[in-house]
Amino acid sequence: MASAPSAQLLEPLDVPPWTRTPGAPILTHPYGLPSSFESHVVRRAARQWPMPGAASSLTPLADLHGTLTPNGLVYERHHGGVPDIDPDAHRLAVHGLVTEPKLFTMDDLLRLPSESRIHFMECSGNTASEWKGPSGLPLQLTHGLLSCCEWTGVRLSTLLEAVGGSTPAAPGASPRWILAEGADAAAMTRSLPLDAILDRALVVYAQNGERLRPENGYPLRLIVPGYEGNTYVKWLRRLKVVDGPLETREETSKYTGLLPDGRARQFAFEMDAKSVITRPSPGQRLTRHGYYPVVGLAWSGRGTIRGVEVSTDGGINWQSARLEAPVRDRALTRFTFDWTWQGGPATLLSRATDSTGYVQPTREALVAARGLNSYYHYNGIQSWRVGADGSVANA
Amino acid sequence: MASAPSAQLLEPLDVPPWTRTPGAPILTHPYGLPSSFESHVVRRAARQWPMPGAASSLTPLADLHGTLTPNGLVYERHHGGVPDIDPDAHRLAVHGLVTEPKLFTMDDLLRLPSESRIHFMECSGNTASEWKGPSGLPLQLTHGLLSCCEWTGVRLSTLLEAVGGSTPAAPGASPRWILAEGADAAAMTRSLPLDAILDRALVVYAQNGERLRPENGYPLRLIVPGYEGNTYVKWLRRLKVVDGPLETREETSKYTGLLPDGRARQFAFEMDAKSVITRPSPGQRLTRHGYYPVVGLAWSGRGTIRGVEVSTDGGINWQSARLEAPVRDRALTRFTFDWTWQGGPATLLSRATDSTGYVQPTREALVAARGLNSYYHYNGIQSWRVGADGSVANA
Amino acid sequence: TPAVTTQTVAMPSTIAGIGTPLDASAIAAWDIDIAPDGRGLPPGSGDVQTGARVFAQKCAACHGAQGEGLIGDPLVGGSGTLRSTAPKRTVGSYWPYATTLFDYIRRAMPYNAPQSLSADEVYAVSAWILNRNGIVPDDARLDAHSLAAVRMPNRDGFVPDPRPGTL
Amino acid sequence: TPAVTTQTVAMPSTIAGIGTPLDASAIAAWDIDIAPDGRGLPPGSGDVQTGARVFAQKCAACHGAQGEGLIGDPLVGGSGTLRSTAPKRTVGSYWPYATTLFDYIRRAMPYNAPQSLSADEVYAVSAWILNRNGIVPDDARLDAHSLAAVRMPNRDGFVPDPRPGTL
Ligand code: HEC
Ligand code: HEC
Ligand SMILES: [Ca+2]
Ligand SMILES: [Ca+2]
Ligand SMILES: [Ca+2]
Ligand SMILES: [Ca+2]
Ligand SMILES: [Ca+2]
Ligand SMILES: [Ca+2]
Ligand SMILES: [Co+2]
Ligand SMILES: [Co+2]
Repeated sequence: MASAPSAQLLEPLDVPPWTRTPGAPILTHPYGLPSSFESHVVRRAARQWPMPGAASSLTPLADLHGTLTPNGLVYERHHGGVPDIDPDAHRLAVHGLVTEPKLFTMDDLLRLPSESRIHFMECSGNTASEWKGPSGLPLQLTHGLLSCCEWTGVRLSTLLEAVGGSTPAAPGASPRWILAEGADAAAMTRSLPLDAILDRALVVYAQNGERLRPENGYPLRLIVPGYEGNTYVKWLRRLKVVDGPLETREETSKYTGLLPDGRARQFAFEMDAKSVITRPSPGQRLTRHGYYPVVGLAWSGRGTIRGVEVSTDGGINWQSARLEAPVRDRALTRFTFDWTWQGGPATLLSRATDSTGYVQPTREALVAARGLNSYYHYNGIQSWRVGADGSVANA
Repeated sequence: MASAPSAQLLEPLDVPPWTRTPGAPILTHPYGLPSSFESHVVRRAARQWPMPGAASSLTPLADLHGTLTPNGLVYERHHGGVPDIDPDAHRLAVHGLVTEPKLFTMDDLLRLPSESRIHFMECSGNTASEWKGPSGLPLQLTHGLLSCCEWTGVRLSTLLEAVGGSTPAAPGASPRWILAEGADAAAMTRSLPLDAILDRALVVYAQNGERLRPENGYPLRLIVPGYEGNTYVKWLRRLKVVDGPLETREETSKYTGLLPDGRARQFAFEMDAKSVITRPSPGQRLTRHGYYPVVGLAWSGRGTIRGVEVSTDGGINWQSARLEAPVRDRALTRFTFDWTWQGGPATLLSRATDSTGYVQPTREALVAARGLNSYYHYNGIQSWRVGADGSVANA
Repeated sequence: TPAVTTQTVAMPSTIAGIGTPLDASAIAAWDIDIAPDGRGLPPGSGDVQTGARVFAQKCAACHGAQGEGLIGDPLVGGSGTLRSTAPKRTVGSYWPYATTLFDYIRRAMPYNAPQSLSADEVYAVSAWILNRNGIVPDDARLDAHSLAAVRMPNRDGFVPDPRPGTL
Repeated sequence: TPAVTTQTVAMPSTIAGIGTPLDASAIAAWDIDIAPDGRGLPPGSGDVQTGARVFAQKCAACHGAQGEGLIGDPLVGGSGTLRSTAPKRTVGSYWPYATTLFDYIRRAMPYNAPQSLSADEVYAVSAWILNRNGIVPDDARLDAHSLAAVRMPNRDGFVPDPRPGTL
């Protein structure tokens, strides 16, 4: 959005140097890489992490298009660094309250019936920067703990079937949970309600067509579509059916939402509907008056996106944006709103509604309900300020 | 498919070194890369090319999962090497028989309404190795001129609208064609029938969420879903509406199919329905008797895949495979057939039927219709031989 | 033309044969989770004094000499702050179960050498952290029984997710 | 709740303002396509003799001294082979239009320096290739008019795609 009008640059048209000389041969990169002109499109950290193995990096959403995130740009969140796992030595144990506990090699898992699904993944800490008001940060740092991929693997229910199913619970016993554990140096663990996720969760070995990347769980990862990203346990080595949550560190010390009365919400798994305008967004600049598409992303952990409205006057008037088909379950959905910039200041907002009828709330409503210290699950309407000079800011 | 049974390897389970030591920090790769254990999953060339800028490399289909091809593994076909184009200096001219000829910068194109669609792309030279019978080659080299991506860009019809549309044709005049030209050192050109592609073709700037890769046309490429890959003109600099095909070198000397009578089919754009088993495939090995999923890909340039049948006895008996949902228009579709390997020799075949009712033919039928020298558009049923030792061969 | 069979998953009964049966002894080294009622706690024990030595040696570099936090989280303090505008969530002020402390230290700490402590060391360092937070007395010695019996100050501080239906 | 508006493309009329109008002179350097009837051929001319010199200097290294092919395609020969089991497709035996030859050489050859030849050189080297294939006489000089008038031996050798409906 920032180059000079074309007319100044190249008229009459020249034959450029890259037409006059042969380019690079095939297999210059047997595994390809982006153009050097795209070197600014990389993951970034929001701050200097004191311990960079227990840290996160974010997806450059403002530079992405469509609905998928290339594997090289999928956000990172690690608690003990990225292990370099030999897939031939990796094992998945499925045990606990099951009929026949088993150990699976990667080859075993590849022999089980698989499926592929496109789903977003969002850290529940995403956009926590905005709880106390506009942070001034650009989109990558406010909303970049968000990615969307095609995941391929084995349904959790299939795996359970391969171990003969859960053992029958005593009448009146509490519903089963399942503990997922990673093989990383944090041996990451989360407890999940088994019945709620059995048909939806996948144990995946591939992402966007190829095997998982190391920083995204190679060789094996759990995904729980719609749930907070921390439950997508990476480097998965163990699934244990249990009779209640294990109250692990990640589900007590972290990933709980402190309320003003000092109590905290626990097991708040699902990601509520949310949306954000990706173009124009902070750091970009409008260069001429006239038509601009206002483009963004919307998603919900509870189903599909039913609609997105956009306001260009700070929330006084709202109009429907176009949603790009297909609108997928628990996946990023692109919206576009046709806008004519007259050259004055403007405040751009987007508001998503999902298939359950839930409407993305304002920051004020979230703060009224949860106070200022609940950190996780911030999904407030985001506003970008367009200046009369075409600059865009998170202000 | 080749490791030793897990029981020999790791029982009782040890805590592996990667759990006992912290892993790599975030942003070890700001733009991520596959695990070193996946270093065999790369593009490869089928032969030594005398001029490696006028050559092709192929997608490692046997190692892929789901329906998408990661950008780093999308097949390459170049005729003048891969240019390194500065997107700020790149222009698209749309001219010829249009009301208002125009030049577009990349910024201009990003302001036009966009859409994203998942489509396969296949070189019509794909699988030409099998015209004369089983080549002995592995899947990557027989079928690897095939990839499938989410493409984002501007519909051809939108671009034409931005130049005021085609000028009206005289009554009785022949239908319009459009010439697409690249900015590479081959200044690649193809003529395409305008009405047939107007609503389907996209001028794309992004692929799988990010900007196109240099070897796939950065910064701009035409895609014509369902048509042979050569028409997906890369490094697109010019679209010219014309009154008939230009009879360029690529549509006369190449991409024409020589028949036994010495005549040749021209403008055979559409890719017929085709399928192939990706697992097990040559070079892999079955290691135990029992259940194996027979997994593959099916696609058609004329619509969706309606069904895939699999035979394990060389074509005597056929049974329906499961298709994985969603089955997308002109996109790769995964199929799975549940097979129990008894340990004897077997011959595995797959046969696709598309939404037009077209059934993938045998090699014999293709040869009977077109002889042995038409080279392009080979879509015969492929067979893989499984030996009693579990080896798999293209024989 | 063939029949159309589009389904997301159909289960061949033969998958029952995939995977290797696993007995409890084979998985012992991995089976380290601990339930909030103490199930899974190993034999062994440790006291506050020993814990102080372990902590000084293996934890203080990252968490501070008194557990006040450095490049690792603060582990001590924050009592009474949860309702304030600057709440301080620590093991002492926030964590509902002592079993979580044992489990997490055993699996993930010290950060630079996870799963390197003996059960006795984990009991001891847990005892020291709880003592610094005023939860167990100076002469406490923790084992499977006594650690499971510790009642954490914020034990009743958690409520279920009220969504959907309310913000 | 908002109205549902799911459509693939809706066209704001304002897109008419996007892009810079382009006149024919501005695009001249790119507008190099040539129609099979000769439209687009530039002024200039070249004869077989001159073409032989250009070819020897700028083409033979890749296509062979006689155009027989090396690391570049053979450009000569193959006449009468199209019906055989070993057909040889060249400019002479296969290409339906001489305009294609001019267009392709001008845009893409020599491979190592595309778009470096003058129009006269392209006419000349085209004349030489056609002459070696027995299509134009030794004393031929080609220009926009005479090149467009060349009738290639395989001019009627192409048929439309009969698919779908037949293999
Ligand atoms: C090399 C640095 C380092 C050392 C040594 C270390 N820690 Fe930690 N500790 C960390 C980091 C970093 C975290 C946060 C990890 C994350 O982000 O998940 C942490 C987290 C913790 C937590 C969880 C805190 C919370 O509020 O969730 C506890 C408890 C803990 N450490 C105890 C210990 C003990 C006990 C030792 C010694 C036996 C120890 N640590 C040694 C760096 C260290
Ligand atoms: C450095 C090597 C090189 C040089 C020099 C070269 N060519 Fe080529 N030529 C090639 C290659 C390689 C191809 C095939 C390109 C492709 O794959 O698309 C080719 C293709 C051709 C073709 C198309 C052949 C066909 O059957 O489709 C013609 C005609 C041609 N060259 C003419 C020329 C002329 C005339 C010159 C000199 C003015 C020349 N070439 C110089 C390498 C060269
Ligand atoms: Ca291996
Ligand atoms: Ca998270
Ligand atoms: Ca730039
Ligand atoms: Ca092709
Ligand atoms: Ca246990
Ligand atoms: Ca012209
Ligand atoms: Co950019
Ligand atoms: Co592999």
